[in-house]
Amino acid sequence: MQRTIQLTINGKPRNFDAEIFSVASLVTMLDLEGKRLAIECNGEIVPRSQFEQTQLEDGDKLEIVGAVGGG
Amino acid sequence: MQRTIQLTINGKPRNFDAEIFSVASLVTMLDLEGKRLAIECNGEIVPRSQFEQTQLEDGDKLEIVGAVGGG
Amino acid sequence: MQRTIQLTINGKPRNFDAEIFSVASLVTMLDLEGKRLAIECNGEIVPRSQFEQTQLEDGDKLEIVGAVGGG
Amino acid sequence: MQRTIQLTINGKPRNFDAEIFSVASLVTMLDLEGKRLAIECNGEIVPRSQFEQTQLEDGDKLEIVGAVGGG
Amino acid sequence: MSDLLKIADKTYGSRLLVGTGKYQDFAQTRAAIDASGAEIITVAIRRTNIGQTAGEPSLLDFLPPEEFTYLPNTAGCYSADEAVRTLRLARELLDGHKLVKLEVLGDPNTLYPNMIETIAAAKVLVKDGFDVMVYCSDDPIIAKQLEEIGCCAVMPLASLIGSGMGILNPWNLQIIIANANIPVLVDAGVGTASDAAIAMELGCQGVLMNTAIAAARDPVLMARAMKKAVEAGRDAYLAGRMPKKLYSASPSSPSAGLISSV
Amino acid sequence: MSDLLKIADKTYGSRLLVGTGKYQDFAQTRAAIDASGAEIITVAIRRTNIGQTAGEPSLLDFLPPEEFTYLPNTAGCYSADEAVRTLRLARELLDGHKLVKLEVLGDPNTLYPNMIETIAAAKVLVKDGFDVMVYCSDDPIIAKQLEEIGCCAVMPLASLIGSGMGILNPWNLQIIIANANIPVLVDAGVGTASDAAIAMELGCQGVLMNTAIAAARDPVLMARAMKKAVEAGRDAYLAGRMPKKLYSASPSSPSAGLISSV
Amino acid sequence: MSDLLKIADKTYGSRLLVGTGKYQDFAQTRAAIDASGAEIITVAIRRTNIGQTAGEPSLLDFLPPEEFTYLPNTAGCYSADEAVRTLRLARELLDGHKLVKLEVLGDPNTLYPNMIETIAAAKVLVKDGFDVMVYCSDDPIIAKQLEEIGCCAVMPLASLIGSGMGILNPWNLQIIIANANIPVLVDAGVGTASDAAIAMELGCQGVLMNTAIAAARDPVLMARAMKKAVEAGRDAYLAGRMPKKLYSASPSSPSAGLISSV
Amino acid sequence: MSDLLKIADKTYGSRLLVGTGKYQDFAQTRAAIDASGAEIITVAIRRTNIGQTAGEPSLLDFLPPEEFTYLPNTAGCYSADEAVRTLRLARELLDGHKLVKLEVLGDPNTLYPNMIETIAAAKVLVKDGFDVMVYCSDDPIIAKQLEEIGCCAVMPLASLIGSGMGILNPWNLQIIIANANIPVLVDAGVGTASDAAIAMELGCQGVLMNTAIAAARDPVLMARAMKKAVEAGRDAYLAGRMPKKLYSASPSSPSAGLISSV
Repeated sequence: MQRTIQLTINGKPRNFDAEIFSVASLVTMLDLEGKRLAIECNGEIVPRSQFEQTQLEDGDKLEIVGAVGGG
Repeated sequence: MQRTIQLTINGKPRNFDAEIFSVASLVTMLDLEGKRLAIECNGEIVPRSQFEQTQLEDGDKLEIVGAVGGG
Repeated sequence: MQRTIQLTINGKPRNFDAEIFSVASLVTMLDLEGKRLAIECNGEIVPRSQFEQTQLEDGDKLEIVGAVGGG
Repeated sequence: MQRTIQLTINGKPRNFDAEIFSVASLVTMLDLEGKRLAIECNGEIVPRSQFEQTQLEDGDKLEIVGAVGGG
Repeated sequence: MSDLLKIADKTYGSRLLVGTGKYQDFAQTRAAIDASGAEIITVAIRRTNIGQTAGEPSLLDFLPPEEFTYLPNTAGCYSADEAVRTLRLARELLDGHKLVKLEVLGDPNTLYPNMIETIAAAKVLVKDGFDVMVYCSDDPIIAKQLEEIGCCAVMPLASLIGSGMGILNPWNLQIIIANANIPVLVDAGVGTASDAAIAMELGCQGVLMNTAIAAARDPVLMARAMKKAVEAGRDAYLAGRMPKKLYSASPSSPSAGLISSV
Repeated sequence: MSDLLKIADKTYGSRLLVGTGKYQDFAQTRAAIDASGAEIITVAIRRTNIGQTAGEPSLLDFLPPEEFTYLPNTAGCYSADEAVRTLRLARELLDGHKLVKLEVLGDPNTLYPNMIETIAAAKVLVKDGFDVMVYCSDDPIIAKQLEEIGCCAVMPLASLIGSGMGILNPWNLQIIIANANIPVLVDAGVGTASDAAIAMELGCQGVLMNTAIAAARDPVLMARAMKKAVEAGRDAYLAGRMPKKLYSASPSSPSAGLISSV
Repeated sequence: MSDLLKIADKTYGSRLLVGTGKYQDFAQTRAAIDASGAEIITVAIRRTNIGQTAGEPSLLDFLPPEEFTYLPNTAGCYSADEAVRTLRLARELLDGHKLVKLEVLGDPNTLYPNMIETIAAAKVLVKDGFDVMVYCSDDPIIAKQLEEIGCCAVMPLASLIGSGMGILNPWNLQIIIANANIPVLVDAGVGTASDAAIAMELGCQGVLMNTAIAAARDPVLMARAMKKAVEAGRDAYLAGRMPKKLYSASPSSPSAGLISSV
Repeated sequence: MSDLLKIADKTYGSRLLVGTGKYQDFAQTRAAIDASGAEIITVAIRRTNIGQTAGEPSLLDFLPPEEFTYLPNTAGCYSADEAVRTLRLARELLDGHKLVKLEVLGDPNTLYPNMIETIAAAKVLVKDGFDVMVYCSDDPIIAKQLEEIGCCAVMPLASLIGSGMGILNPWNLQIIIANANIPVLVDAGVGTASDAAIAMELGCQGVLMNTAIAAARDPVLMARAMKKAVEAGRDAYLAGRMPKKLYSASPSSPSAGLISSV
């Protein structure tokens, strides 16, 4: 049977059924590929170059941000 | 039969039946005796000292004024 | 022998020996020909068109003005 | 023969020949008795009540202050 | 004390002149005027309400002309003629009283004075023997002309009547004061105590106000505030204020004798 | 009257606090302070002049601590440490007196406060049991932090010490006052009477000044002016001023009952 | 662009009018005027220097009347009569030119206008067929009277001629502008670029200045600054500024979507 | 021309920096920014809207980072920690971009900066290699401390964010500018064109604004006004304004050569 993990993304908990599960695949899953964004995992920046290698674990807190209009 | 005269007092026309008719008697008639006031007849001041002698005629325009609160 | 007349020009009295003596000839005499100026004689404007016809007489007061820098 | 000690008082070094030498005796020596003042020795307040007991030693730095006009 | 306001050869201890309009009732009017310490009070001249119950109290019952110097005004007049007629009635009304406030308005929205009509009226009134305190714009040239006509005091506005905007152009007031040989009083526009103080600090001889007191939440308390503010401003003017400077670098406490760091 | 200034559980009738520096002599200092009606007076702490003739009079002879509430300050201190040491000496000097004015300067040209050092000192002094009235910038956030630290009063500047520029930023003061649960007093920058009145009209609980009085041509008269100005401003604040409006169109005299043109 | 200044049925692209006095030389005058972009330039009428070397260059050689709209003024006149005579001479001088600037001064110290004489002169000049742009005080009633007399533009002062004090009473200007059916231009008192911008933001149709440019350290650069400032102020007026509010509580960046603390 | 704004070793032709918030849509944002001529534009960092339709346009599509210098800000942060994390995310987002605007707010009502937290964040960010343009109060001492910490520009407020109140305390700005060795830009509070001109006339190196443009009735026209106003103010500053004096007595037209009365 299949494992599930829970991630908190931008403040909202979401469940994923995950084998090998990287930040890169999350980005794909969330349909955010190609978008200009930055990701923080548990308060630490995840450099874009590390998306592939960085594995996510149950309970991880992620912030996925972009640039918006502001003064 | 009796003569009537019309006076305009403070902008309002009023009729009086008048034999000999002085400013003094008008003041009495209007119940203004003892009040602190000043009277102008056809644009000319009528000094209080002249109230007795000053006869009113039909069509005279009178202004009867007093002091009120103002800035 | 020759007549002299005195004119007051811009506040200063000046003597001229004059037969027939017009504003036009005065302008020439004062070396002001071609200059952009306006002339008042005894408080009355002398239109440029009248320079020839306008005869000057002893005692005339003239103002000869031009445009200068101002705010 | 007699020991001398040097104290720095309000920034100025002064020499004293001293047997038993207390803050109280210093105050007397400086002719400051009865004056309203406060004393700090090496950065620590010396309460008036401690003037007698507090012995001074060579090299001590003292601040003796009073109240003056100020805004 | 000897610092008195002198107008038309009469002296006054108070430099605050107040109006008598816009109060809840005559009792409040009187209470506020007492609190203000004013000796000169303005009144308006209006048609007597014919047929009013004879007994009805009048302003004069609460503010006896024996106790106060009345200053009848021409509020509401828009022409020299109306103003002159109004003040002649006032003089008759007040038994030959000569001290008056001339005020000719220019339009009902701004209540800004019409100086052309004001000048015309001032000439007639002065010739007619009145002591004319004249409400005017803050135009220094016209203020001087009013003095030359023979007015006994010029009263430039601080800002529009009833606006409470305070002193909008202190520079013009300074010029008027510097050039005047008669008392300059600020009339109209004062909104709160500091406005009155500022007027006096500029060198005005007095301040005339009505709405600032009558329209305050607590008119009597504001009247007291105005009394103190006018006195404070006058004292400050006489005391000679310290110079202004952006950088002072001059502490109030001595720079010497500081304790040294351990 | 019941409108009292309350600081650290003690009440005062006067809302004017004055410094004791920059006067010609002690006699003038005393005369000016009497005229000001001040109950709280600031003093500086300085090294005693060793070897001065014993008999020489001191400030305290003219202003006995029994008659006035002394407010020792830290004028001239540029670090938290100096300020704390100075006030500990002051407390010893004044027999355990707890009420103090904390002031840590940022530079000798502007005498603008160093708020970082001021906050550091305030923390130590409050823990140490002092009642700290703190001189500060007009930064509303820092003023609130000083309240949270436990200061008993915040005293933002009106403008630079000794500048006499008056209240440069009334809007910040308004915010500080609106947010404060402790007394807000304006300290520094007042130049003349109207400045003090404006501070009080903004809702300040009091005003502290020194140069405005001491550097006036006539300090004693200016002291009296300041007393009245602070009272006037306070009264005006409590009385509730009339609203400001550019256009009033509301004359002080009735619009009805005007005489008509002939 | 279609936002043009219209005076006496003629339109102008530039809303900056400049004087030609007080410059180092004619070359600088020309350079500054070019930098200002002004189309209307004022000139004074003065006695011709009799006997001057015929060849000497004149202002008109540097500023050909074909290139600019001349606005002859009556600077230096203290009576209606002098002003009228001066402008009649100007009209003759400029071949029947009708557009003039009327200015009658009240005294040589303040250079404040004498509005009584100004009104008298305006009546004569209008009847005489001149297009009168009139320099005036900021008295809203008199400004309206000048319009009714038939002046083609009113030009109230911002502050005294040559003072550079800027706009001392924007409230009066607002009233003048609100009531006017002819162009209102600010004349005199502008000291720097922001002053000109403020005048335009108030709704003025244009600004006239001389000293602010000629007396700047670098007149040509200041002229360029003034050109931009007048345009900026006009654009801002047309764009409709944001409302002022002491408290905004409306950040420029979205309040939602903030990252949460770890 | 060679008068360029230099920040962190990069130069810019425009001294107007603008925000990108509060516009109707991205098209208007772009149009306004083009009209403003700004080269540096601020952006906020916010959570990506997960699950938004992939195709939806983003700010960056309208304002390509290749065309503009992005200035990511920390708007909405109330602690040093949030601010630091936000800017580290920004740096990652913008491929190692180092130039940032630090802003730590003190409370949500006034949006006044919390200078204690701002200083703490500035120290971390400078050590971390950021080029920090820091939004700050107008406290001259703290502004100097931020320079000493290593910020590349200090940006004191003119007045509260979004208030449009203009420059409330030009005197503090003057002191900050006089003491600074890094660019001083006014940030927040500008409401209309003249405010921006005044900031530049004080000697600021630039102005940053958002609401004044975005909240105008016509943002694009106001953007153009602001461009001209900043240039006008800068030119005026460089040109050196005429001195201010209450009395000038120096007419712009010659006093000699007047015609004499008949």
